Amino acid sequence: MAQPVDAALARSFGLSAEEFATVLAIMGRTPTLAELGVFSVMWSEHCSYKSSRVWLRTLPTTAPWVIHGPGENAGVVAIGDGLAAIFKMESHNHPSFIEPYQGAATGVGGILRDVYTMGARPIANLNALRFGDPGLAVTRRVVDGVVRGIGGYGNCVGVPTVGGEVNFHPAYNGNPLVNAMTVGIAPADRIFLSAAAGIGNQVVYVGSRTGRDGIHGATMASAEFGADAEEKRPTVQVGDPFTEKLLIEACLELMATDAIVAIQDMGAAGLTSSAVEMAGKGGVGIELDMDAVPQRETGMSAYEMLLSESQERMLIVLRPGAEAMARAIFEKWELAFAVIGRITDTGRFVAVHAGVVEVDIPLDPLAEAAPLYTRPHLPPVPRAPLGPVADPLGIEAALLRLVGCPDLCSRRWIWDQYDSTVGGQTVKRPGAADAAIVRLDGSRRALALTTDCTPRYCLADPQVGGAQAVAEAWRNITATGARPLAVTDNLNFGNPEKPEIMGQFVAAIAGMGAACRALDFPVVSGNVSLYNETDGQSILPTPAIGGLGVIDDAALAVGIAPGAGDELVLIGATAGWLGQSLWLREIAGREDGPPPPVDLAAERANGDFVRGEILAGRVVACHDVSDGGLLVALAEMAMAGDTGLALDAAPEGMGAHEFWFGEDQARYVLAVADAPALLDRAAAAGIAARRLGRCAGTDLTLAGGITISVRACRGAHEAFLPNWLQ
Amino acid sequence: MKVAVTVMLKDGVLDPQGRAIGQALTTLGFGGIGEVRAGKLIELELAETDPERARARATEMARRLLANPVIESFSVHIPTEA
Amino acid sequence: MKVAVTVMLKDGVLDPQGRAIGQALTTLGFGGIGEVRAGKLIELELAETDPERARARATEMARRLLANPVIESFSVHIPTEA
Amino acid sequence: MRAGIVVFPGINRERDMAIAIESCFGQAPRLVWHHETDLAGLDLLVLPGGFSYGDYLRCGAMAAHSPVMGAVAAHARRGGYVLGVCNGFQILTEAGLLPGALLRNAGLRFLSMDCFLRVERADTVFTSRWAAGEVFRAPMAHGDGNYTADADTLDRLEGEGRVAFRYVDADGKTSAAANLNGSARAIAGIYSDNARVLGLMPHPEDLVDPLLGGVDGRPLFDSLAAALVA
Ligand SMILES: Nc1ncnc2c1ncn2[C@@H]1O[C@H](COP(=O)(O)OP(=O)(O)O)[C@@H](O)[C@H]1O
Ligand SMILES: [Mg+2]
Repeated sequence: MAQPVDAALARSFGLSAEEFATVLAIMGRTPTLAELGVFSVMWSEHCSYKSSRVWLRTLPTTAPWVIHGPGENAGVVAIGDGLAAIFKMESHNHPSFIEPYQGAATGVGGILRDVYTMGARPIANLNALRFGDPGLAVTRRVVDGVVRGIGGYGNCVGVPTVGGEVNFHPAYNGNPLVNAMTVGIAPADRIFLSAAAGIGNQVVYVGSRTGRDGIHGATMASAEFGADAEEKRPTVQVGDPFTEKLLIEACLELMATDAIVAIQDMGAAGLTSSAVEMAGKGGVGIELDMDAVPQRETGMSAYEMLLSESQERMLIVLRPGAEAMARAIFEKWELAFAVIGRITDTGRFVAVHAGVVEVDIPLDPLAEAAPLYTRPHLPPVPRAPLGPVADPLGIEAALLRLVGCPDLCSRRWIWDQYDSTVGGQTVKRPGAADAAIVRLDGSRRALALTTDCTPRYCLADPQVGGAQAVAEAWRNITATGARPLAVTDNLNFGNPEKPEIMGQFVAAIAGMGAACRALDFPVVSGNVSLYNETDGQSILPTPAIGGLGVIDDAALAVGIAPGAGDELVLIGATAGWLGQSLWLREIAGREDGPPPPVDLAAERANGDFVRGEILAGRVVACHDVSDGGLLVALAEMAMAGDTGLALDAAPEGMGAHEFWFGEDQARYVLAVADAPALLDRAAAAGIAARRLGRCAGTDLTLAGGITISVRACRGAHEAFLPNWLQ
Repeated sequence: MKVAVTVMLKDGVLDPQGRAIGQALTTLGFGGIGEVRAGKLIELELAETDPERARARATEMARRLLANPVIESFSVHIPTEA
Repeated sequence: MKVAVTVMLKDGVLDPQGRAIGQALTTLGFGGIGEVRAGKLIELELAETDPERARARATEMARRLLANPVIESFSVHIPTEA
Repeated sequence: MRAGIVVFPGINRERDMAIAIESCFGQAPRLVWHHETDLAGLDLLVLPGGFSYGDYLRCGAMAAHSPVMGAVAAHARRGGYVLGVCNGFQILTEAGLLPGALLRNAGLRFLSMDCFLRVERADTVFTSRWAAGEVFRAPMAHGDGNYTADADTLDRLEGEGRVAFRYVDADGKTSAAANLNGSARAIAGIYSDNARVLGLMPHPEDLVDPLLGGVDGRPLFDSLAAALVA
């Protein structure tokens, strides 16, 4: 027996009393169940960005090279040769905890669709992952499933997974983060948008059939579905990368014709959000015939079809007369193709099922009255200065422990499960350089891609942490020789209704915005994931940044591996900052103090200088200094180059542990043939620089007789993940 | 004794593999094929000799490891031949 | 009617998946586990209503597609429930 | 001389293969859709890597029944050249054009990394630009590359000189550690009895450009180009 549509049901759908009152005012009557479903998903945090929108607007989003900033399915930037890079990052956090394999797999599928729906062939995937305490069995299960899921989907669709990042922290125990990023390429003058147009034009559904996957759980609690509720329960979304691959090829084939007026993937909130967004953006109405929707299961209601999140589906508005040609393409690829509606001039979203009008909603009020909140926010409390910290362990033991700890150990076990070469354009694979380098087919030009965030900095000081995440992405691109162009972001936070959490969000955005402005690195797309909490315990604030840059000649890109005889030079100033460093956490056992300050002017100056050196062909290898500090960066270079390093003494005036393990920002280690010449040029440019030593032998040798074998480092570095997971 | 655990995707969960097999069979010229579902069969040789206890242990194994309760259901049986 | 095709690796073909499951079960504390073999179960809904003819068709499908005779053996049965 | 790359639904290394072929042959290959059956004019048929039919059921099983495969078999029967890489190798075994089968990797994980291969003979149309015993590097990217066949078949392959490549270490020696996917006798690739059909798991086509890490894979394509031009 159907439950009445009232404020109580609305509440179980996630709508507040005021929001439901607005629904009643818009409709002028009691909405149907399906209508309530439409309002609830369109006004959900996920679709409406009601808590974050006012703050997102403060981010810089423009630059001469930006073609489409936020507001489309993905961001679009010009990269030269008449080409555009299209990219975005998106989260699949909650599903990945419930079912790690499928959650991660469908996360990859979802972000791919956001990119190829704009006309791009996807050429690279990346990811940003945060897991809980490695001491817990559940963490191992989640890591194993997520890694298999990302590989299972990405490998099958044939898009190389070229980079990513991983952190571990107990704050993610009940709430891992799986953020997936896709980058695609399209001709800059053939970008496909989602705004519907052309009264009477056909609305076409393509891809997989619709099942009862992932329909909003709360709604299922209603008695609507009677005794067979168990059978009709919402189910976990299962990804079908084979169908996705066919859908990519079919869509790109259709996009090469002039058949498409508008196209939009069915992502969160499925058919509802794609239909509403396409019509809303085009300022038209849309009418759907739910009987025509290709269905996988029998007896589905309009409500279920409208809210289903079945994967691998797209909605297309076709130009008149294009149906037969479009149908032939999708049938060739053995995909469902159905005309399910048309564009109208009513400004309304209408859905008819079995002769009954199940939905009839005016679109303008649905969009304009969407809730928008400036939630109370408490400014974060600054951390007290750290003060002096004695070295309890010594340099050698600390280095071996650091390079083997979960946050710094080799990620080889992970990337060895990702196909990183398919496509035949991967110039720098995972581990080879600070950013992945993927060449453009038939061109010398290549993209540099990275994902970055240091959540422990963000917790200690969200504003500095937000700026640092952007700066590190920019630095990683710069360290290859590429020119950073733009970022996508994935803002993962806790419950925005808590003023402290909202305060973290506001501060992180302020930091990000400042860094993006200072570095000419605008935000062109992104995603917000809130309510990442379990039992009232929030995750660390995690504004993950996906960075994209371009290098005009891929042959000039450098990696992190130096060769025998190279000299090593540090660019950037070192104060020996131990606050929030990994050394402090792993060796001194403290998560304390403020994070290292981010000096955006120094970032810019140092980075521009380093890039100039690389593009002049004077740099053999380059690595930025981040987690773990200078000695960890050097050890990583030694391991990559399979060479020892003879290092000069640490400077007077600071502890050796401060010099070697401090995490001061804006620094790079360069391997060059001629260090004195580089130091001269740096001095002339007013850039802090310091000779570090040279590549020699098979060990790291430090002044004072400390010798650390590179082999031992590698042993420690490579051990953790395989030992833990095999 | 031998125990077999059958693990299938729950009803309503998309089974891309089953779907692809069904299509391939149809392409091969087999007609009249409705839904196809693909699952796993795990055969265990247990030291246990009492059928009821063997069944109970296999059920416990399925619950803890062999099946993923979020998307799969399972059943346990003792193969008649053996 | 419903027909089930069971596909197992032939005896003598190494089954790393079965072995890994056995090890994982032992690690979980289940004792007395001998050989474990992992196979596939494919359930087909056929328009055919005669059990013998359904069985014959499924056998043909297994021979042509569902099993690879180089490494696998198969058996066909009609589930009793259903 | 003309090469064709067969495109099955779900294949994803056809572009990599086309780039390698074009750069070594100086002529772009023809892309052959899996429904096509007229392969006239093609000297070399390539079955590329990927996940035909999603690797559902068994890798290569469904593609092996594609309409094009009858024509591929006829081409092979006529003594035509066929190269199957990764999923293409799996399809060739499923279609019975090469003996044996490819099981899940012994470690049960997808493996994406460079491996070293030893060229077992250098007198075939695929390997003339190598020396016998030479070692080269190639990326691999597969979940099911564990070659298996019964002992008689393996003995016969060895006896007839039909093992094309083996997994070895950088020094050319076989070892359990170098045999990453657990293949029988470290076999990475095999020939048909006339040595005109070759299947292998790793991807020489992804290593034909110094910028992408080396040219270790080029000799395969240069060998073919030389033979087919002649
Ligand atoms: N943190 C953010 N920063 C900038 N833009 C954002 C952010 N989050 C979302 N956006 C933009 O808002 C739009 C809607 O995002 P989303 O709902 O995630 O896209 P989709 O509907 O494709 O899933 C997109 O254009 C996206 O790029
Ligand atoms: Mg979208």
